[in-house]
Amino acid sequence: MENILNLISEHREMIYFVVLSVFVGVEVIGGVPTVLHTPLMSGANAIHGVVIVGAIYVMLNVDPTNIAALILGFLAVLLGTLKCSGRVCGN
Amino acid sequence: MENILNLISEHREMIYFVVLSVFVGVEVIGGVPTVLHTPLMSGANAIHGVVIVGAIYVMLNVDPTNIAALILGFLAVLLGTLKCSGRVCGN
Amino acid sequence: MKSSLLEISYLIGSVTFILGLKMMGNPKTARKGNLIAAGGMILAILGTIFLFEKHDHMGVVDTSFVVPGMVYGLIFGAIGLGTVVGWLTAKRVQMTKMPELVSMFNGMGGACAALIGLMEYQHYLGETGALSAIIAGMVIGSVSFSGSVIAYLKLNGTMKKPLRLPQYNILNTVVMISVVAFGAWVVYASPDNMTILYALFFAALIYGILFTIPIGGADMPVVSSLLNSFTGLAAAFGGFLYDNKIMLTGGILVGSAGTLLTLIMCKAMNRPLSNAIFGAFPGGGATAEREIAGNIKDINISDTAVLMNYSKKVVIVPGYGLAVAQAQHVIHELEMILEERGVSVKYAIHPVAGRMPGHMNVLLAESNVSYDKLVEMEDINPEFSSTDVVLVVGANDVVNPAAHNDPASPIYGMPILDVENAAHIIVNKRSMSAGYAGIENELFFNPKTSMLFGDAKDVLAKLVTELKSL
Amino acid sequence: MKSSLLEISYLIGSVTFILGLKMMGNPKTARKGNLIAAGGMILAILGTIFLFEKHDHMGVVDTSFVVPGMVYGLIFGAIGLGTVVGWLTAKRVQMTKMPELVSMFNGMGGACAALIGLMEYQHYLGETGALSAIIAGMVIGSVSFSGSVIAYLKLNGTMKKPLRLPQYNILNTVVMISVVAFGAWVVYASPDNMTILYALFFAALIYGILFTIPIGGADMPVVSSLLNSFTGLAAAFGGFLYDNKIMLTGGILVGSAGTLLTLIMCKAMNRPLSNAIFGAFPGGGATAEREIAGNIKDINISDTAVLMNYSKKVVIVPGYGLAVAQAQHVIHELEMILEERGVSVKYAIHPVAGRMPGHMNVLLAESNVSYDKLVEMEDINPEFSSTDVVLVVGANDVVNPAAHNDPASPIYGMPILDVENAAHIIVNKRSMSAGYAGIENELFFNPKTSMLFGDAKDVLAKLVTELKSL
Ligand SMILES: NC(=O)c1ccc[n+]([C@@H]2O[C@H](COP(=O)([O-])OP(=O)(O)OC[C@H]3O[C@@H](n4cnc5c(N)ncnc54)[C@H](OP(=O)(O)O)[C@@H]3O)[C@@H](O)[C@H]2O)c1
Ligand SMILES: NC(=O)c1ccc[n+]([C@@H]2O[C@H](COP(=O)([O-])OP(=O)(O)OC[C@H]3O[C@@H](n4cnc5c(N)ncnc54)[C@H](OP(=O)(O)O)[C@@H]3O)[C@@H](O)[C@H]2O)c1
Repeated sequence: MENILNLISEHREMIYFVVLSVFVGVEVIGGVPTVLHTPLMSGANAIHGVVIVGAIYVMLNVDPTNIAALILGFLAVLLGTLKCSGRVCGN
Repeated sequence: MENILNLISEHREMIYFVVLSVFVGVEVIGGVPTVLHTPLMSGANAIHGVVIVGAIYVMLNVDPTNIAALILGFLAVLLGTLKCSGRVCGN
Repeated sequence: MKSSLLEISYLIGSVTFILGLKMMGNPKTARKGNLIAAGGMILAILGTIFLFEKHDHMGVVDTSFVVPGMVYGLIFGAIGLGTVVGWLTAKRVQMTKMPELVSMFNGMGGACAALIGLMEYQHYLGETGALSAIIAGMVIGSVSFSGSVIAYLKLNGTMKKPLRLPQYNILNTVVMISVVAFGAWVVYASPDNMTILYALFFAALIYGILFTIPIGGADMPVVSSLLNSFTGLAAAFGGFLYDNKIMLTGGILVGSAGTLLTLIMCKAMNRPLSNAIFGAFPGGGATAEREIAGNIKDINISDTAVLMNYSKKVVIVPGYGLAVAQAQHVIHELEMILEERGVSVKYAIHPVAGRMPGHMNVLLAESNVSYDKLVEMEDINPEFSSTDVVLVVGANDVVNPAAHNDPASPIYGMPILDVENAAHIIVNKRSMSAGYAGIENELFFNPKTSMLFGDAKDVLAKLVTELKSL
Repeated sequence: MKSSLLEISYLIGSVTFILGLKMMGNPKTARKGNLIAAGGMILAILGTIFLFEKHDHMGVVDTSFVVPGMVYGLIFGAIGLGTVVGWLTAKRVQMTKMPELVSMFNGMGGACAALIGLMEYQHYLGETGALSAIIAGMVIGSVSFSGSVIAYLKLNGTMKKPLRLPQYNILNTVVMISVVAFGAWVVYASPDNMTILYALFFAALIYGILFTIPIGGADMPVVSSLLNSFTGLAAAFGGFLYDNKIMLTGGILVGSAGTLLTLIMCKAMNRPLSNAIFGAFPGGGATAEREIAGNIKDINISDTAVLMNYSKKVVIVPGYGLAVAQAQHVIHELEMILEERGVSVKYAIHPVAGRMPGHMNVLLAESNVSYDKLVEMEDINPEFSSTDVVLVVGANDVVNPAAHNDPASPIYGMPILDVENAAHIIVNKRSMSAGYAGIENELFFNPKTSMLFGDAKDVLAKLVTELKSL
């Protein structure tokens, strides 16, 4: 019990951050008329691709002698970009 | 320039916090039909009184030999409560 | 352990604030939302009192620190006293005085923030960041306090006319600059000079007065709302200072929502915020654009009572005059008597009736008129043709047919309530003078219209007495 | 310095995401909102590449660390390749194939998250918190990847029928439990056992397949949207791991907004989420409730062309069949030809036409039909009486008069498009079979109605050719 409490208060910044972001996400969508939801989500291309930032970050930290990691990282960045660009251009 | 940059990145948690809260506040109000805005704000009694938490906090930290501070603190808590309770009951 | 619990209570409190605010946006859930937010508030207050732990500068709990019982006594005393006084005031005061009361209570919040600033100042000497937060909170709190006092006096009627001080703009600018100057001086140059601190405090109070004094009564709601969001901001600065998350969320929520609201109100009134704060009314000087030919017809109280008593359907059109006369309670009484007699009564709510969005809704809700009886413009307009009597109480522009007929009129194109379609129209106002837009109203010259002159509250009260005796 | 700049670029990026998402909610600002969000994204990517600084465990910058040029080369290579391939694919592929493409690209995002998890795992051995975040991101990414591949195959038509595996529920539960078990095992018991990690990866992939395989084509949008918000969640876990704020905001925004959206879609379809995911169609087995007396009348392409060519006003009613046939482009062509000939053409958009809210809006917007031509139900209904020809394309329930006339009908009470008021009604569908609600449609037996049988795309294409030759 005490463990959990401490965990919560240690990560409180993060928890507030998550709670507030969830509210923002829900409120932004909630205010939009129903018929526009689908265009909205299919339009949120760029935001969907945010995982690419993580892929790049991992790539920058990679051990350059580890070929397997390099290949995986390359693939990750490639796939992330594909997702982003394919959707942005495609729309 | 560098000072400002450092200040920003030092307080980034706080800045995100403020930015997200502002969005939440604006979005929550923004979604409400105009005619209900006045009832809404005159109804937000409890939230308006949040300053009382600060007054209590100050009071708890006060030096108990400092009579002036004690009186000011007493007044602060009193006024804060007045604001809160007057509005909640009054509505 | 304790401080973890405190953090969690703050987290819960913050979430209740957001949820509560959201629920207040819908009349059905408003009461529940208010309760939820109040619950969160109480949780946060109790948490602050009972889970308090003093931390030293390294964040380690200072176990040797014990809050003296006397301090607890003072806190509980203040809370108890504040609750009782607040409750009694709110209950004893006429409901019709609520606006000024709310404004007074707002002022209390501001004063509270200012006092916190004064007390805490000395403990943070040397920490420029913290000092800035304290000073900002104190200044905003003081402005909000003195401004609210003036707002109170104005809403109260003690201070009647918007006061135009000579050289107002210069005076205003000078005070504003001195607030900023004193503030910067005290933070950056001589933090230990208490004289400057008091000077700053004083200048901020003056600024609050100057800020509010030239504003007309009709614009007061905007100013109240603005001062309200100021108090929120002051609380947020406090939250910043103590790293207190609930003051931050609560303060920012109130601050940002209130600011948005103020802007929306100004927009609904069709004037920029700066104009509402610095300027006079745009329509103030306007005069009637065209002469209206025709005669007006008077009606007396007893004829009105008879007419209404024997109708099937009455629609009441409330307007700004109803609010001025604070006649919302007696109109509810009238409605109940008529309903008892089998007359169907509805209220026709024009979106801009009164002086702020939702003005009529708030007003009538205050006197417990049921929410279903308030019908919005689009829904009531088709019903006028089947209405026997329309009773227009202190409304003018919102029933002015010039909006349909006269392309030269300043209100041309505004949707109005089509009361002309009813069988009888009774208009209550004090004189033939114009409304907000400053133009004449052809409706009053309509053969179907009868004028019932007098102050809305008086007239309606007499009408109620008359009806009871029928 | 560098990392301050990076933080600021992330802050700006996060704000653009929120603003962009907000603007996308309005058709007028949607394109701009997308550009703003994309701008923030590019800023964040460039910031990550050029402002990177390695920090050691105490947060001190490790100045000796230089990213080898080869790594930069690989990153730029991957970005370049990805952009070109993504762009080409999106351009070359028929617009009508967008849904499956979007789903494919979603899968890429999931795969990306899964790969990050696989790569990072070994660097965080021993840190239980970080490992949990990695594993959660990896599992969600994998489910989203394999699920999206199945969704792609279904939307694509390769996998036609919803597949009902024997003992599906048991299988599903077993796989779900093993995912959780492997996950817990790998994090808490033997973090250095790579075999279990791969087993987990594999189980998650299988779960994604199982999750998607029984879902019918019409429910695919819901699943796509759900998988989409999964990818968002995976990104958010990454943000948690690296304390990377933009991944957190972006991921949570997409995750929370997407989840809400999924729920709204399910509600609009009148089925709980669990039902869309596990169940069959509610209306699937329904049959016509009453026999409809009367004859149907055929019409051929050339008569239709002549009729439309010489009308003044044509209203097109698009429905699910239009989407199935992917006929949104040719209908736009038809519209343009008619407009050239001086015929006024509008689209009547029923709120639940198609299989998800806004289905018709998205579809027609895709083929660049102007937004003003799309008229909502309430606004178009009064116009049918002045319409010469209504062309119903693959719509059925939304024009079924039983909603007005037959209290026994399952759709009784639903507002419909009152096409019966038009002078001529032409209905295009492939056969006489029923629509989503599984009921017969009296409209087809109306003397004013003519049936134009055939696949929407074929028929419309022929109609266009015919019209051109007139
Ligand atoms: N709701 C909003 O958001 C908003 C905001 C800003 C401005 N406005 C503007 O305000 C106007 C609202 O129209 P409205 O019809 O409600 O008000 P109005 O046009 O201003 O008319 C109010 C009438 O009430 C009468 N009156 C004043 N005190 C009275 C009393 N004690 N007893 C009886 N009658 C009294 C006045 O006539 P006598 O002096 O002859 O009694 C006046 O003609 C519109 O022009 C609107 O654009 C609205
Ligand atoms: N929009 C939403 O939010 C939503 C969500 C869930 C459910 N729904 C439900 O979906 C229905 C929507 O009504 P609707 O009128 O759009 O669709 P519908 O009632 O399902 O009718 C679609 C018609 O299109 C025809 N069709 C199918 N493929 C075709 C093709 N290739 N070419 C030409 N015609 C084709 C079918 O007849 P043939 O087989 O004879 O060609 C079918 O009768 C409503 O019942 C609604 O409640 C809507």
